[in-house]
Amino acid sequence: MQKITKEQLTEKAVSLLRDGTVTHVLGWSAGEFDYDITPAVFSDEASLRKSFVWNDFCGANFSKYLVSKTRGIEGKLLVFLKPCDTYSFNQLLTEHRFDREKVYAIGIPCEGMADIDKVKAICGDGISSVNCDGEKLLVQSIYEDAPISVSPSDVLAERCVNCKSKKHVAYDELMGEDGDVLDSARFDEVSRIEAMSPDERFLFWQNELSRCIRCNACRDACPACTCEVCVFNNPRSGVENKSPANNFEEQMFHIIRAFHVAGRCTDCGECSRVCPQNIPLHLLNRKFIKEMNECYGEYQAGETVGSKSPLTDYTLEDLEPGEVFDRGDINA
Amino acid sequence: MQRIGVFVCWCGSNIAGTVDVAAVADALKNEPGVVFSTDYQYMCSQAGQDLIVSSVKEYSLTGLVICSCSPRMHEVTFRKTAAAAGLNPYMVEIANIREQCSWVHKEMPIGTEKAIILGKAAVAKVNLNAPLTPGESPVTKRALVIGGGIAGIQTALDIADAGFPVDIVEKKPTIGGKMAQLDKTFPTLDCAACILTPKMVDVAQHENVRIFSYSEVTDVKGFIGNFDVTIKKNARYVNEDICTGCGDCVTKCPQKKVPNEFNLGMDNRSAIYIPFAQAVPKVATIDPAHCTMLKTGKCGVCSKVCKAKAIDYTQKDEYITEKYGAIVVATGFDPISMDKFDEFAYSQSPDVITSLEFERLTNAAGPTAGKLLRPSDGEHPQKIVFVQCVGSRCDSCSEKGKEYCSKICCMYTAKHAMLTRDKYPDTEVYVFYIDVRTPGKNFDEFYRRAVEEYGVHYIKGMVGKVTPEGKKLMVRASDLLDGKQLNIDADLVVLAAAIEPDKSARSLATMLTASMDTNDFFTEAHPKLRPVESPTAGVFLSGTCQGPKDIPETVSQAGAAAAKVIGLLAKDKLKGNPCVASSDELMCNGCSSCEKVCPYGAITYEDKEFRMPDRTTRIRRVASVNPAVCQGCGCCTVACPSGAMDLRGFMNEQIMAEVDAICK
Amino acid sequence: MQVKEYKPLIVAFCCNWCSYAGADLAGNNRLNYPAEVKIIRVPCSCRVNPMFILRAFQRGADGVILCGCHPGDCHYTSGNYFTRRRMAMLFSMLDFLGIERERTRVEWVSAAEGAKFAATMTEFAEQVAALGENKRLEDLRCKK
Amino acid sequence: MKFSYFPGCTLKNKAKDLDRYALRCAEALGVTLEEIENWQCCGGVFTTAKDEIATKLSSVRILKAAKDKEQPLVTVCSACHNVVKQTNHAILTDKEFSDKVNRYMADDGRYDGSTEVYHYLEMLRDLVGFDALREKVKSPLSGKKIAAYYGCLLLRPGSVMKMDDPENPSIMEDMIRAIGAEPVIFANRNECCGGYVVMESPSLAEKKSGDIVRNAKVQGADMIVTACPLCRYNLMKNGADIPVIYFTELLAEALGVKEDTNE
Amino acid sequence: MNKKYLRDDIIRMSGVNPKKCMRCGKCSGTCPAYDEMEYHPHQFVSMVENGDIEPLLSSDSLYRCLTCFACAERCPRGVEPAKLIEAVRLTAIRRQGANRLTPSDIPAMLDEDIPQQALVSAFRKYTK
Repeated sequence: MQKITKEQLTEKAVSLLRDGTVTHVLGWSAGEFDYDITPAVFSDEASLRKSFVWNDFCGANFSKYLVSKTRGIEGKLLVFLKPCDTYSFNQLLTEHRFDREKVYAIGIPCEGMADIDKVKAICGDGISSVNCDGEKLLVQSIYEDAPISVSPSDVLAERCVNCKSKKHVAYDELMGEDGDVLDSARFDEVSRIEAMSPDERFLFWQNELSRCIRCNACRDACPACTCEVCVFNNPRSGVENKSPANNFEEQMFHIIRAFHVAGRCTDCGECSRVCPQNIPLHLLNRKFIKEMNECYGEYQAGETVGSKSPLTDYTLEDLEPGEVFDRGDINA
Repeated sequence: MQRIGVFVCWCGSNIAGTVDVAAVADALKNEPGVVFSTDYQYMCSQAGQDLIVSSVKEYSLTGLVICSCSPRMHEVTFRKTAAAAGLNPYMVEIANIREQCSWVHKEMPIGTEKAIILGKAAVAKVNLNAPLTPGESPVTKRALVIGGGIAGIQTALDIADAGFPVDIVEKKPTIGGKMAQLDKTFPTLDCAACILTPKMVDVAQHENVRIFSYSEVTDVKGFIGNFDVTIKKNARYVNEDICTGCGDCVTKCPQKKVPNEFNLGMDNRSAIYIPFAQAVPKVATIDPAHCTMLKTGKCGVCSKVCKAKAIDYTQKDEYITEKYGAIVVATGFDPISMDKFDEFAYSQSPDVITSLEFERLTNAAGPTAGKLLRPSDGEHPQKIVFVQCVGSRCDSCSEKGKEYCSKICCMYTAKHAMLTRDKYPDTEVYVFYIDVRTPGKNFDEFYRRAVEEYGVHYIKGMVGKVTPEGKKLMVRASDLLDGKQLNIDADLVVLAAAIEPDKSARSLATMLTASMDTNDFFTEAHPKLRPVESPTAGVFLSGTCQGPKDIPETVSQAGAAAAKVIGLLAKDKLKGNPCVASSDELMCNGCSSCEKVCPYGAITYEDKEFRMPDRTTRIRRVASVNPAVCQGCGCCTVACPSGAMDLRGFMNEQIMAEVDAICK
Repeated sequence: MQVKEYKPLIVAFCCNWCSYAGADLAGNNRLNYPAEVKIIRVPCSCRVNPMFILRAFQRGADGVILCGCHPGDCHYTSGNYFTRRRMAMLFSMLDFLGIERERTRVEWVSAAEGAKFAATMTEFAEQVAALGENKRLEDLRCKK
Repeated sequence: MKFSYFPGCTLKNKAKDLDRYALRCAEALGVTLEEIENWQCCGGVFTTAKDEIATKLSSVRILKAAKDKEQPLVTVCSACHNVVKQTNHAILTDKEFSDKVNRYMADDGRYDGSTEVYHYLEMLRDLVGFDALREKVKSPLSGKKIAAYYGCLLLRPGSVMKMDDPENPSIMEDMIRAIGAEPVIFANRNECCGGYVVMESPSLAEKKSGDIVRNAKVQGADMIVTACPLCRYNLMKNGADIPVIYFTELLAEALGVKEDTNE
Repeated sequence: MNKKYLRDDIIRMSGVNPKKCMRCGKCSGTCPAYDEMEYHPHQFVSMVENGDIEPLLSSDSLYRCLTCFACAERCPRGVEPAKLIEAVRLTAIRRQGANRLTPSDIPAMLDEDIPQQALVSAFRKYTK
């Protein structure tokens, strides 16, 4: 269902490697399964042609990789950025986290990525391969003879259903067409929870957060979490917590993490994508984004380089902390 | 591990009345790190301090916890005690068991329990205290005064008299400011020029003072004691050093139709000009907007007549950088524009003027040589209406005026009215007022004299409309006390326009990182107790840049600012507050979050080389805090996502240890 | 030992320049407020990291109140404006998670407002006491 | 350029000149004014009381009619313009008012305040442009000294009308300059003529209008232009011995469309 | 109706806050109808503020205000006396049988040139 093809991307990467524009290519390579895609750095044509992959499971946000992968290389690194990735790209530039000169960024269109759990819900377990015939996904299971045909829209990942933008906000070169910022319904779920009673909200989050196994996947995938030393790994931070010491620690973890990325989170949705327990962690971040939009004016992290996040800014007339609860008509 | 001594003070019965001090000392004995704990009647007394000093020696203490009154009371005392005992002064923490315990609780068990907890928190903190040494920075013994009005002149003179070099930067071609434009001064009616011009000469001739006229500050870097300032000297196309101020060029200049800003456009000057006879420096300046030579290359009269050969059409703006230890802002005020108040017909009739214009009309050096004549026809006005509070005391939502009282208008209007009646007893003078505000020495007496001796008609009410009709100005106004609407056929209407800070102040404040209020007045470090200091260390305030003021107030504030500057420059080195932020380079991401929230601009970034575990090196952008600029608020520590930024004396670990101790 | 009546534990962060001085003034004027309130001095309200507040809750505090200079009066010119935004966001998040919003508060107390300090603390302590022990944050992970 | 046009009662009756010349000039300037169908009264005056709803509905209907055609709305009569603009402002800024109004509007459909309201003069200045007007002038009125009389309704309340500086307006003077004449600025140009109080107290209107005419004359005017039928009536009735005409008539003269042309 | 209720109602209707008035008198200094009025704009502000409303309700001053908004435009404090006067006038004419102008009054007032606008406005101002 992606409009741009793997072949187009491979040829592009090969030509840039050949003419010396870049020396390395950050791309996707197949994992154990078709839906289990791994980011990889390629530095020669042969390996690119052999392992480079592009399909409906290439959801990983590459921006974060630029922080580590641009270090210690001579020459430039080619990176393919989906529209949502470009926001993280800008945000990381705002925070001076990588050297822009070392990157050659190509914006590529994205039609939305598939969620393997949704595929499994339709096709069952034991999936051996997933292919695309241009329209439908063809899912082959070890239990069936013929592949099951699935409509991509039925298995679209949550973050892609609520895609906020098909527009690239940063690139050196654009392949395919640029889209627009979309009028998404991404805050609807946050509003739904806000409308609950405090008890219902508590039960909702108790149910979700109780499943956390504190694997750190959310943090490790998050493009806003690029700290040299994470506070949770730092014995002097007072919240060091590498393994679950008691039940309580993990829940602090998610609040603190959400606060740390507040104003910097681009709402890329990686945290929820990678959560093995399917905790909707993005809702915590979206709550902050929604709240800041409503209280301090619309702000989209990463829309431009160098912007000031609402939490590093203020006006003399800001709402008092007590008043955020009473602004009924803002919510209306 | 620390060796902590705990000292519980009775404060007579102030603490011991509600807190079982012995029990507190006893309970704290068992806290980690505590090796000695005792109580005493008055810990702050000499005997109490001796007890502390001897205990430090006896038990080899490394940290002290004093359970006593508020640290706002005696923290400094006990830090000195610690220093006397050979400890670092910052190894002391105070548990406030008086103001925040014994004085607010009544029952002994409750007070005792809370005192123990507060003591535990202090012990927990001291366990993590580290010796702190205030940073030292040298002081450049030179001051910069921005603005050459009476405020700037007085400040500069006072500093210079104390023996320190001072530079004055004035954007106009001459110093003197607004006071140079005034005629007489209230309430003594001495002539402004007679008291100001000698000071202008003094400052110009002072060996410690340099004047950069026709110049502006374009960049400020650095911090208290160590400012680097860039000053732009605008090209005046006249060599200041050789111009004798003879004025031949001014008389011969063929372009004579330039509105004269010194007389507020009520007469004209030539394109090359000396603002007024007593100007300092008394040198000519060419106005490039009107000079035919500079515009078309054809003229050169001034160059031909100048015997000193001072004219230089090729002169360029010049940039000077200089180091200063202190900066005084004395940028002054301007009357607001009357554009939005055309119900008074300011734009419609030349006979509607502002009070500053009135000063020029009555000044012997003004456009009418001091005769009060109508600008429209040069006739003597028979009936004058003064309108007070034009643009002052407006609603906060007003787009036209200012919310504040401009403070000086009541008095100068009384002065104008009185002087008019004195010189021209046949003139009828009306003053429309909302309130007459005269708090000041001999002020109300002055106003009463205007009414009682000089027969000025003071009318409580406001003018609502001025209608120019032929030669007259029809003034419609209310007389609230008589319950009448008055219609006066005036010859001259004088508007007491509100004053506002000079427009250049806003950009200057940004350069200085000095804060301003919503009206663009500079804010003081404390409205009562530190009125001449800005919250930014090393930046001082003089005159109306801080708020509306009359001349006596301005001069006294100028002297106060000078005293503060002298106090600063007298020091060879500055000791900073050691409780400042510092960033752990190994953890810093270089993300700039801290810089964005720092109110002092204390944080900069540098690219640093780091050795990696694999023996490679990596260059990373990291934050670095200038301890001389940082004031220690700690805002950056919360903005920092990685926790690299921490605040000495109030470290994350320390505060969390206090939290833990309280919540245990 | 007799059974103690439930007393909430309240941590109050006070900025050194206004609120801590306000608390001292309450003491000078002998204005009573509950002993459950324990004050921690910070240079400015903007020094208070949300982590401190969560830590207090984690270690058993039932309520946390943060006091600073009134907006516009910050000793450091702008610290409390940042505090206002940070705490608005933090409290709103706690509320979103179903934690009682009455357990947290920001109050601006000047150095002259000793009476306000005492009244605020009394009222806040009553409010927190009415909620009972702070269980929810801890229970958030314990699905029944 | 195409606009919805609301003439109002007086323009179809006692002030036909204001209407007729407005339309002709618009045509000459390449502007199409589409008269709103089945229009009702503007409401006469905008009652400032917040609890007055029904009397403002007719204005809302005018605004809604323009909105349905997705056209900006142009009015000429000062009074109509004042009422319509103030009503629109109230819809935009007073939620309670807007909610109440829209309860009445159930049959016609909700109105949200999004119609742009222009006075004819604003249209000339902001949309046509005085420079463009100057080019279209056929017979410049040079030598004429004309006083522009604004009255109160065009300019006030300034924060709502946002037409010009309420104390120092220039829109009509600029128009007068554009058509080649010389504007006469007089302070009473934004004072009240006596308005509807002429019904209650003719002597007040006589005094106020008299003051205005006198002031204009003293300042050298040989003609007064206005946008308001009631102003014109009051000035004419109270001793104006110089012509008082609608600005549209003056405009028509300059544009050469004053005399009836054969269709 | 009691005094307090009347006062609050007028303040609510007008949306004016009379407390913002600083008693400068500019409204009355600019009012074109001043001489025709028994109570003047600044008095409306202070009398409403003091709850002294009955005298205003029975005064002809209500019908002399031109609603020209000069007072509102020029008030340095943003008080808008014109709105207050309008609220008092509405309070008066909304009372039963208190219409100031009736259709039968009109013919006597008419002259040939009077614009419709004047009649409509006067009716709005003087009649419930």
